[in-house]
Amino acid sequence: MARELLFSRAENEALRQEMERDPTVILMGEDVAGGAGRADQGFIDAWGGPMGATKGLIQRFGPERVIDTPICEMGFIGAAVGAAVTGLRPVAELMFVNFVGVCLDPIMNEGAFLRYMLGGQVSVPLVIKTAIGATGRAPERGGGSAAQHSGSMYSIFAHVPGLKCVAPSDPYTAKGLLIAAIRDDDPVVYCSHRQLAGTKGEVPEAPYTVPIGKARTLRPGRDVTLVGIARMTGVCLEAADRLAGKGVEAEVVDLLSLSPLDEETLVESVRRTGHLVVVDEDTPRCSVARDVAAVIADRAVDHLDGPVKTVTAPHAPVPYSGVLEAAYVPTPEAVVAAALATLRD
Amino acid sequence: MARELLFSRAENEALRQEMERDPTVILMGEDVAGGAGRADQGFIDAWGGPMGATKGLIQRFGPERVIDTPICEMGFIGAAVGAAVTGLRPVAELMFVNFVGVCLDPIMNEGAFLRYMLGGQVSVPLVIKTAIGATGRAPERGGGSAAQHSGSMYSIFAHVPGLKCVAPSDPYTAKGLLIAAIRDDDPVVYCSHRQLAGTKGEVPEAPYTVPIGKARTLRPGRDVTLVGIARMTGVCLEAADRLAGKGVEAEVVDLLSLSPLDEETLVESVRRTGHLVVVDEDTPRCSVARDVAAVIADRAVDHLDGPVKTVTAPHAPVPYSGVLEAAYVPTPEAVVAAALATLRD
Amino acid sequence: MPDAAPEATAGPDLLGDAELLRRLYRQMVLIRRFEERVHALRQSGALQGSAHLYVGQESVAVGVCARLRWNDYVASTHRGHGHAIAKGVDVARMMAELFGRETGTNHGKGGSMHIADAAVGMLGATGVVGAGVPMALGAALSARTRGTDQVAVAFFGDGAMGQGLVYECLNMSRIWKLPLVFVCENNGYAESTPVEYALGTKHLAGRAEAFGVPAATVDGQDVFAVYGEMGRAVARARGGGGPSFLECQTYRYYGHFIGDDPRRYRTAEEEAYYRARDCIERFERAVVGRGALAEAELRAIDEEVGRTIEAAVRFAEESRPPAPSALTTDVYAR
Amino acid sequence: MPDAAPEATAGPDLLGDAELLRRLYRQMVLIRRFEERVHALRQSGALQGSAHLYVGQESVAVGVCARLRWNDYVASTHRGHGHAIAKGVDVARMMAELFGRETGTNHGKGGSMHIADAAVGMLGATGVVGAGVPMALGAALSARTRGTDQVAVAFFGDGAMGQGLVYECLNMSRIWKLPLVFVCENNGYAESTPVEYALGTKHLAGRAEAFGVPAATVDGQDVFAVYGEMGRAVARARGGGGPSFLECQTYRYYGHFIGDDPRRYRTAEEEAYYRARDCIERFERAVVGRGALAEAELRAIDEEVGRTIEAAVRFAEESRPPAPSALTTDVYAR
Ligand SMILES: Cc1ncc(C[n+]2csc(CCOP(=O)(O)OP(=O)(O)O)c2C)c(N)n1
Ligand SMILES: Cc1ncc(C[n+]2csc(CCOP(=O)(O)OP(=O)(O)O)c2C)c(N)n1
Ligand SMILES: [Mg+2]
Ligand SMILES: [Mg+2]
Repeated sequence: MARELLFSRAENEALRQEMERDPTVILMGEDVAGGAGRADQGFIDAWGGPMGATKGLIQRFGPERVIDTPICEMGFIGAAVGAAVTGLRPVAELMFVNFVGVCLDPIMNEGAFLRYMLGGQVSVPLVIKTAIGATGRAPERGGGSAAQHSGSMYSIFAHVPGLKCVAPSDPYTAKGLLIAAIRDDDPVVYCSHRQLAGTKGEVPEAPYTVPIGKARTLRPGRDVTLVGIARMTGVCLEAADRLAGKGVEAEVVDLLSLSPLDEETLVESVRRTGHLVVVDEDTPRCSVARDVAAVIADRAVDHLDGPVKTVTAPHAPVPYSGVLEAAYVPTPEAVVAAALATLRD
Repeated sequence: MARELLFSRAENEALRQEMERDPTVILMGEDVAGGAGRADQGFIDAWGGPMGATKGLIQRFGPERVIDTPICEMGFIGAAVGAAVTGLRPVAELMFVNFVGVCLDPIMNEGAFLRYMLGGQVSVPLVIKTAIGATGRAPERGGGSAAQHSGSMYSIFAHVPGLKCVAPSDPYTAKGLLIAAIRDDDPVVYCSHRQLAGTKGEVPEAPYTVPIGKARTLRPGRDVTLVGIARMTGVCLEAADRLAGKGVEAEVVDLLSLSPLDEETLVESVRRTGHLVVVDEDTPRCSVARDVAAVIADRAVDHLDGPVKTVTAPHAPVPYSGVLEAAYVPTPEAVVAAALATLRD
Repeated sequence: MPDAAPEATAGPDLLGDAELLRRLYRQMVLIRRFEERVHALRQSGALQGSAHLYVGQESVAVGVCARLRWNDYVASTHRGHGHAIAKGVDVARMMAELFGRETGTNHGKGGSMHIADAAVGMLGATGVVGAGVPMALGAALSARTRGTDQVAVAFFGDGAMGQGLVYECLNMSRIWKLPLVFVCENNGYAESTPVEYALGTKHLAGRAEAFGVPAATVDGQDVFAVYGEMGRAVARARGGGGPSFLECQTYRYYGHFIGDDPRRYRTAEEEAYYRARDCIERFERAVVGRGALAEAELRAIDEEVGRTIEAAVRFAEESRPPAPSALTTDVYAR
Repeated sequence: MPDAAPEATAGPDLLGDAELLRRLYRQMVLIRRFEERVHALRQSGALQGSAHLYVGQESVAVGVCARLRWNDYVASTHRGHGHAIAKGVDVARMMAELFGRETGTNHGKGGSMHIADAAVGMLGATGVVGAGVPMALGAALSARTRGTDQVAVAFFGDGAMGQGLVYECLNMSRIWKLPLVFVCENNGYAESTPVEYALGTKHLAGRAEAFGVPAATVDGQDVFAVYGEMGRAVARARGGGGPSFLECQTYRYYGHFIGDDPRRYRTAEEEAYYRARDCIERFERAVVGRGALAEAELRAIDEEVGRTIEAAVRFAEESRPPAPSALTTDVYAR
């Protein structure tokens, strides 16, 4: 039987294998190892990064390549850009995507624009690894992590030319996209959904890449195309099951690459199904969901047999209360309802 | 005859009138007055802000209300948020919109989210006034301001719940929207296109507001809806003239409010014309242009008689070279071509 | 390391103010019992949600806020329960907030990391390290512009001293001479990262001084020391003398968040050292030992606090969650 | 104020190195003539585009870069022409860049504010104040990780010392002991804002010291003083001794950008004071006066530089603008 791994262990394996393969790959971030400077007291690797995804790497690669940083995202991501243009391939950990608020400048104005501004003189092989998404905790017993620790916000990265952005949906794509991101010569934001960290799936042991820029069709269907991002892909699959019970054959496309966008796969699918629902945990305005919808409204309008629907979070910050948080995130029911609405006539 | 004012003087008048009306309005930013701390040497108001839009205000309102700041956007915009929740109505000047890279956090995680996170306890009556857009300098004799000083990027603001975002297209809307932004109890990003600063137009002397959340139809037409943002509204008007020469009646909608979006005006127009072109100087992915297109693809799909077109900058940073910059920004010709493409059958 | 814990530093003037002593004690105990109850609720699974406990640091919040008026401002951190309680936020509404209930301080929308109560000047905790500091600075600027004599306090940790934002604020506070007190709670760690690694030193006050902001370092486990130094800082601020910086050396007893095991990065000896200096015990020894308050008075306070906390839990448990419609209210004022 | 300008500080060792003296002189003059030519082109309308002139500060760039190897790294600012020329970037390609031509250093895509030449370690100017500093820090980290003995230099202005980012970098550079030299060009102004207003002081070195970074203040209009202090800093960096901070007190003769009139915020007396200390004139007095170089040698250099600049302008003018297709190339590597 094929080997199963946790999502966060798949990420860990990707990092370990790439760091073995390529001595220029380094890792930087807050508590990516932990207990820093206390090795002599037996404290090493005390933390191991968010979700433990970087656990064990410092023992293997040492503190010169697994670098605990002070809390200064603007500074250390700026430094990662500088390192990337001078021969390293840094992976910088941004603990939660909301913290892009304190480091958009090095990601955008330098990381993403540098190659263009310099007329192609340099590449910026940098990975920003970050956590996205709501917590999904038990509704009645408190809440989640609230507005500053639960955002998705990848539309900001997709908006920025020069950046790439990927969002895996299972352990297999986690490992493959993270390796692809590290090998890529451009800056890539790798978005890891916190609720996927504890999910399991088949993961080949040997290194492999999942290509950046390609969506993946997980389930064929001829009535409606459901497009999912990260954890929303699972929501789409569940919605597809339910739709099947109503006699509707839904095709499920796992977007994976938010930038560049795989327009061909999307257009081709909607040309066949004539109906589209894009499901996105991010807020709606200027979202990836609406971006996909607009591409279809341009390129496949003649094949559309109903309104293009997006199912997203509301235009609101993420609430703390578990009850509200549960209502915030798109559900299979909402996707089913949207799918039926596109098929309404 | 009605009074004409320069765009930047209209902004100046809006600031002056609101500061007169309401003693809690203050102004903060780098060189909003200039020559700070040298009043005794006769140096006061040496600079007067970008485009001189804040010139003269310090003489009238003093350095306690017209505050030159050190270069620390994250700090002083964060401070503006703190001031806004404790009884002031700050207008913070962000010299160029690209510098959102160094201050997204106070704008988004605090400014925009605070009211929600706090369960409605506070309001954040804050204006961020910023310059957008390419320079439009003479193509063959050098260039413009390049990638870090010429962006539009308002899609980032439109994406963020809790923020509002407006973009005037002429001196009249500049004054009216700036006053509306100052009086608004929510944080508003006011985007001032640098190429509009020197344009003239009729501006009533008495204070007035242009409502946030409303688009404005500048020219009626029944064949195709052209939606413009900021300087692109003028481009749409020019395109409409040219289309008229080809027998096509274009309706021109000036978006004005990027968030909230006036969906009704847009939907209503496209239901009549059946064709839509959205013109946006920002880069295309997750842009306001595609956002508008997606809304139409959801809400007016049955009335669409052709593909929904967006005319935007390419997915590239803004180039320096005047030749390239001229090719970067949408032109009337490109809008005409897009309009004809939506009408193609 | 196990040298004898020093006595708390109450002078005769303070020891004579029984009212103040009772207030300081009650608030420290209230914070501790609140936190311990939250910890227990989390361990039992009755409560979920991100939370960072303040236990061990109570004397900082209490010593600082005891110098403030109700309408002075406080901006807090992810570890904000202590600041909120010391500033006078109602613990029942705080507990309800942790339970995500409609009756919570933030109506369930903010949770532990954002507890605020504008009515008592608690501007809110913030989950972005350092982000509360400019908020307090803005409040100080606002007070000055509006012509009040309100003072603002920014609480932040040693970890926040890695963020450039804090230095931007030191600079602005100084050139504008704002009524602002920077309170740096140096508990030695940012998550698992020791301060001497992250900042190359254990002593942070010198950095503030380099920006021209008068700075002092105090034993943060001694509520009298904090109260004393904060008195000078507040007097300076209210008198137009500008900002101050207070480095409070302290310790958190629990992990970074509930669930984190601090033994992965801290020695048992170090913990023992700080626990031997426990702010509540030292207070009690100083005050009872020197006859300023009777032990029975303290026990009576303990009991009252116990009842208050239990009532808070009941209030929270019995409160309703927010209505579904709350999901999209409060995004905008209008 | 009009006290006598002090002599430049060349010691006998330097005065004996004619080769070095010629190089220092040529680079200072090359920067000045380049800039003056750009100014004239802008005034005549032949050239457009954002540009910030470096005239007056030449001795800083030249004194700093004279201590660097070709593969050491420099990160620059919006006022970057001087840094680029001193690091060895070809002035013809620079001029072509200002003209937005295909043959420019950045193929016309970057312009004045982003001039870079990776082949000589010029990582590029950056238009976001302060943003070059972490870039240099990253280059220093990269050098160390790759096991080379390369050194990195971050140039930045007094205004950048308002940005917290600079302090984040001071902190990281120190805890990681990186081969990095911070070069703060304190020209007294950020746009029209005087440094003593924005930072509450004219003396910036103390802030670096508070972060544990050895700091020195030098007369930035004395190329020998800069060269001397930079020698110590580079030796420390290359020898594994970690970062240094160099505050160079200097002055820009023109406005903030071309078109800005500095008399709106600076006195004529102040300008006269600094012009009396002009770095090129002081150099010439020291070197010719003490017989280290003959005046004729300097005039010959002047002439060669004049020809070089004219050739650069011709090269730029005769070059083609980028092909339209260049609009969307170089966005991604692949
Ligand atoms: C900008 C940002 N980066 C990282 C984090 C994650 N984080 C939360 S608390 C913390 C450590 C803070 O340490 P310190 O300031 O010393 O406060 P303490 O937890 O010790 O009270 C970190 C890294 C964050 N919340 N915000
Ligand atoms: C983040 C940011 N804020 C504002 C600006 C606008 N700006 C460009 S240069 C400058 C002044 C910089 O002063 P200083 O660092 O002293 O350098 P100098 O111009 O004196 O060489 C400012 C405010 C900018 N480029 N980036
Ligand atoms: Mg700490
Ligand atoms: Mg300067």
